[in-house]
Amino acid sequence: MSSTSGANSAVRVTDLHKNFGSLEVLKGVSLDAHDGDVISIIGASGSGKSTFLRCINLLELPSAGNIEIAGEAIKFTPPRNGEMHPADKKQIQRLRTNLGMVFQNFNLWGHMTVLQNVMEAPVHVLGQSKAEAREKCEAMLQRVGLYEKRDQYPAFLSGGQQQRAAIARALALEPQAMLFDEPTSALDPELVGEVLKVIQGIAEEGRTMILVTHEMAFARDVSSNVIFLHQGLVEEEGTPDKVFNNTTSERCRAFVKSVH
Amino acid sequence: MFESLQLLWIEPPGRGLSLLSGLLSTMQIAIGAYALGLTIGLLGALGKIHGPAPLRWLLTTYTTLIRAVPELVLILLLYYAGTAALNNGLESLGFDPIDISGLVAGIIVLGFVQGAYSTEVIRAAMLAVPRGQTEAALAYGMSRSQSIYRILIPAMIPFALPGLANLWLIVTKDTALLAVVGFFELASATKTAAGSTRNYLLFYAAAAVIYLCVTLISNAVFRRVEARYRRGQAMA
Amino acid sequence: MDWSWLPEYSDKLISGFWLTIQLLVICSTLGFLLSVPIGLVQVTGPRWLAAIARGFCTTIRGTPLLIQLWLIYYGVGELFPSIEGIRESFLWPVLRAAFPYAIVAFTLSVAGYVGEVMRGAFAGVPKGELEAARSMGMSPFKILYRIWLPRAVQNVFPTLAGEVVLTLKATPLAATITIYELFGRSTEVRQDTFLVYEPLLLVAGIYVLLTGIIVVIFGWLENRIPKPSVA
Amino acid sequence: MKSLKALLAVTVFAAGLGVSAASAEIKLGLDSAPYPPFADQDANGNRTGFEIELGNAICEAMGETCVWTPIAWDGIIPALNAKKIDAIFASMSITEKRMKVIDFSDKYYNTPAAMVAAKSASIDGSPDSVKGKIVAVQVSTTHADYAKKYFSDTADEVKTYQAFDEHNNDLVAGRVDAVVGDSLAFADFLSGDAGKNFEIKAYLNDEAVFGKGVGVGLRKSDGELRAKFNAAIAKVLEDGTYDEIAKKYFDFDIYGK
Repeated sequence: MSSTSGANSAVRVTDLHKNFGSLEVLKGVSLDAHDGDVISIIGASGSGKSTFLRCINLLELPSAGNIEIAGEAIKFTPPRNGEMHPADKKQIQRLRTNLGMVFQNFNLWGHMTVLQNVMEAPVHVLGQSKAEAREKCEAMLQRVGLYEKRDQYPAFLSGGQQQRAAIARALALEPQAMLFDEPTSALDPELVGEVLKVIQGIAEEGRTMILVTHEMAFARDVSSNVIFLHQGLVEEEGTPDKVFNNTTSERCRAFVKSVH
Repeated sequence: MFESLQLLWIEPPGRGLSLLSGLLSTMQIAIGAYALGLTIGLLGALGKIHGPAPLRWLLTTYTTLIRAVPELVLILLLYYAGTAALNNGLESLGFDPIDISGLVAGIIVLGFVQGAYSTEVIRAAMLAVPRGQTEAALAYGMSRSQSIYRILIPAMIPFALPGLANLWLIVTKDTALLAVVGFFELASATKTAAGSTRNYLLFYAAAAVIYLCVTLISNAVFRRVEARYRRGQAMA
Repeated sequence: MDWSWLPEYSDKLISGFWLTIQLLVICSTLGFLLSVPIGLVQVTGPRWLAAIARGFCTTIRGTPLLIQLWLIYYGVGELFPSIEGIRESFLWPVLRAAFPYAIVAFTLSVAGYVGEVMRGAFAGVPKGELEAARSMGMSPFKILYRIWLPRAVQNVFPTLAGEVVLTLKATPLAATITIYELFGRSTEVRQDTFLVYEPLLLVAGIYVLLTGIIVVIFGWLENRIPKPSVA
Repeated sequence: MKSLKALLAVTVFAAGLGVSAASAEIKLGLDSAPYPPFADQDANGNRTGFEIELGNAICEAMGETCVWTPIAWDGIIPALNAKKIDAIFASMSITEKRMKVIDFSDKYYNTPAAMVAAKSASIDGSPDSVKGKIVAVQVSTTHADYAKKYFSDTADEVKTYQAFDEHNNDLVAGRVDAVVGDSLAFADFLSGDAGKNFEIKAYLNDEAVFGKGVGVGLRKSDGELRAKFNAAIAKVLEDGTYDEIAKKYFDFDIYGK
């Protein structure tokens, strides 16, 4: 996988396989995200793109393959029931703090206010003091435009506001890379824009991002690289220009056309 | 009529004091049994959701059997069997048998029964918490126990509260069954007072009023607690 | 474990078993019949009647059944000697027996709990369905027993099964007012033989079995009625 | 989470509250229902009655501290064998049947059983006189055994009650026609307002059923405690303590033959 910056590798996945029972969802997918890369993963639903993203921080357990986060390989025990289990739970917890995950359904914690949501991991995972965390998290909320809503509970926010809060929550970890799992698919169309604007802002400041998305125009604008997954395999990859305009893959062309 | 009402007064010959100390025992037993039941329920629910198969099987047997047998029968069984088994166990391990006061025996017996119901209430509440809530916690590097402790349990409370409130009302009323075994609490204090003074109607009616007050006060408290825990939820 | 007493006491236990079944069937049935008006008036009745029904449910649900039972049996029993001529009346054989008091106490209890369930059930039937019935010229009573009640029961059927189990589990309390149902008979065995666990374990097993049977019967009935619409 | 910690704390605290290593105290089990004049509770909740005072005196004579522990009557023998109590001090007659499962001290009183019915009733204690009537007894008593032995064929029903005061109440309420119980326990009831229309119809005798008087019920394994009780009973009889207490309650010799 080529890289534009040539910097250190933030996330490197090699030959990842994932089976659900007899169903083979990922048949050997690789990815190498260097610092500053913005990689979009596109593909039809069922192509395995969300599963791939969730395997990176082990929310799904892969069946085979290697994963390196910030240059450190995740240690696995030999596969059991078709799943590789992490050998060292502490390692996983530590490495996960390098990855800021943003979910399709926001997954904000309903029993906490927005600010409490954002402060939760810095205080209770990274062990920062509350005062220190609060200052940073309030700044983070400023940035996504939700400072005024910091003491609200998530249920009283619009979908777009919730997702922006969730992005602030992920950023608060100061992760090496951000993972976005279809961050706008659960939103009403009129709310998509505000969330994409925030994501674009993060991309522009040079943060490494891996993004699973249906927003083709957005992917074309912000990505350094695009991966097109088809039935658990990388069908096409490269610069946005290559994938969207000059692909040699018939399937990729058809997909891009169909969603436009 | 007024003469017999005097029997409810605190000062002798009124039996009010005895009823009040019975109420105190009832509340102690109820609070203890409720707390024990919640503890069992919390662990039981986690065991039922995350535990290994033999544990799940064991817990299912526990909740099914307890909920199918009349409380009165359970109380007798546990009262005789539970404490005897405990002391036999201690003796066989070379420890001295321990004294279990009526209060503690009552708490253990009712708590064990409550635990079965709590397990089901809390389990259902935990299952009602969207998976994404704990997933997000794991994604940010929380340990499994941290995600349970900081996210799952607080998030499940609003779902569990109505059921748990109901269990509290049940346990306060179930303490009355202990009177059949001869425990000292409100119902047996009432029975003694009624028998000694031969004023059954008066004393049982008085006891009913006291229990009703406990229920009404509890309802009011739970409504406030529920409102507090529901502040994170948008009104439908 | 010593089970040698079983043959000697089996007749008594069987008669106790039937008494338990009688208590259960009579009180569940009467209690349910009573719960219908109690639930209904809370939804549609005049305010004062609704208040009475609500007060009744709160009182029943807020006090221990054991206290209700003792209040009704011993408390009311205390009133009788003061009533002139009651012992000569034709009602006396009924009034002096314990069984009717148990029936009254358990029936009121069932009515209180199920009344609350039925209130929710009646309120849960979509207004439109009742309007449709009214638009076809059905009388209020006909609407009640052709549309409203069946729809209400359909929605809370599993809850009703639960209430029957709760009633079964309450029947042992009758033993405290000299009614020798199943549990009372086991108590008798315990006192005669000084055995602690065996008679209790036996009846516990029988109650588990009965609970299972109730669950199966209601499950079967539930499958025979059409599924309630998803709200 | 604070509330979870609080919950655990409450549980641990509650568990710690009453669990302590078994102490040297002797736990005397008595019927949780009142049984005057032998055991009752006044309005202050203090235990009163002949047996309470006698029990305290006997404990003092043994040089032991005793704690009264109320138990439902029908569970009192299992409670003794389950070590919830150490001795039954609750007007329990020494009978062959009970001797199979527990031991007894020497007797500390003996009063005859009696049958009580309405003054107007033609009941005389004979099986024939209760034909078609309902006879009430307290559960697991010698009186219940007597009623079953003599009346179960002729009486309409032999009803068993959990507590002594309950069958008296039902006698007054007219739900039962006659009651078999201890003659002295009846005295209190008959002298009161509720019992004014009732009287003792007959004293009942059958040593095979009633045994040789009332003794302290003890575990079969507790021979040592039994010897201590026997010595203490002998001592209070000898030094006049027994008579002093008995005089407060009775105007005749309750110790009996």
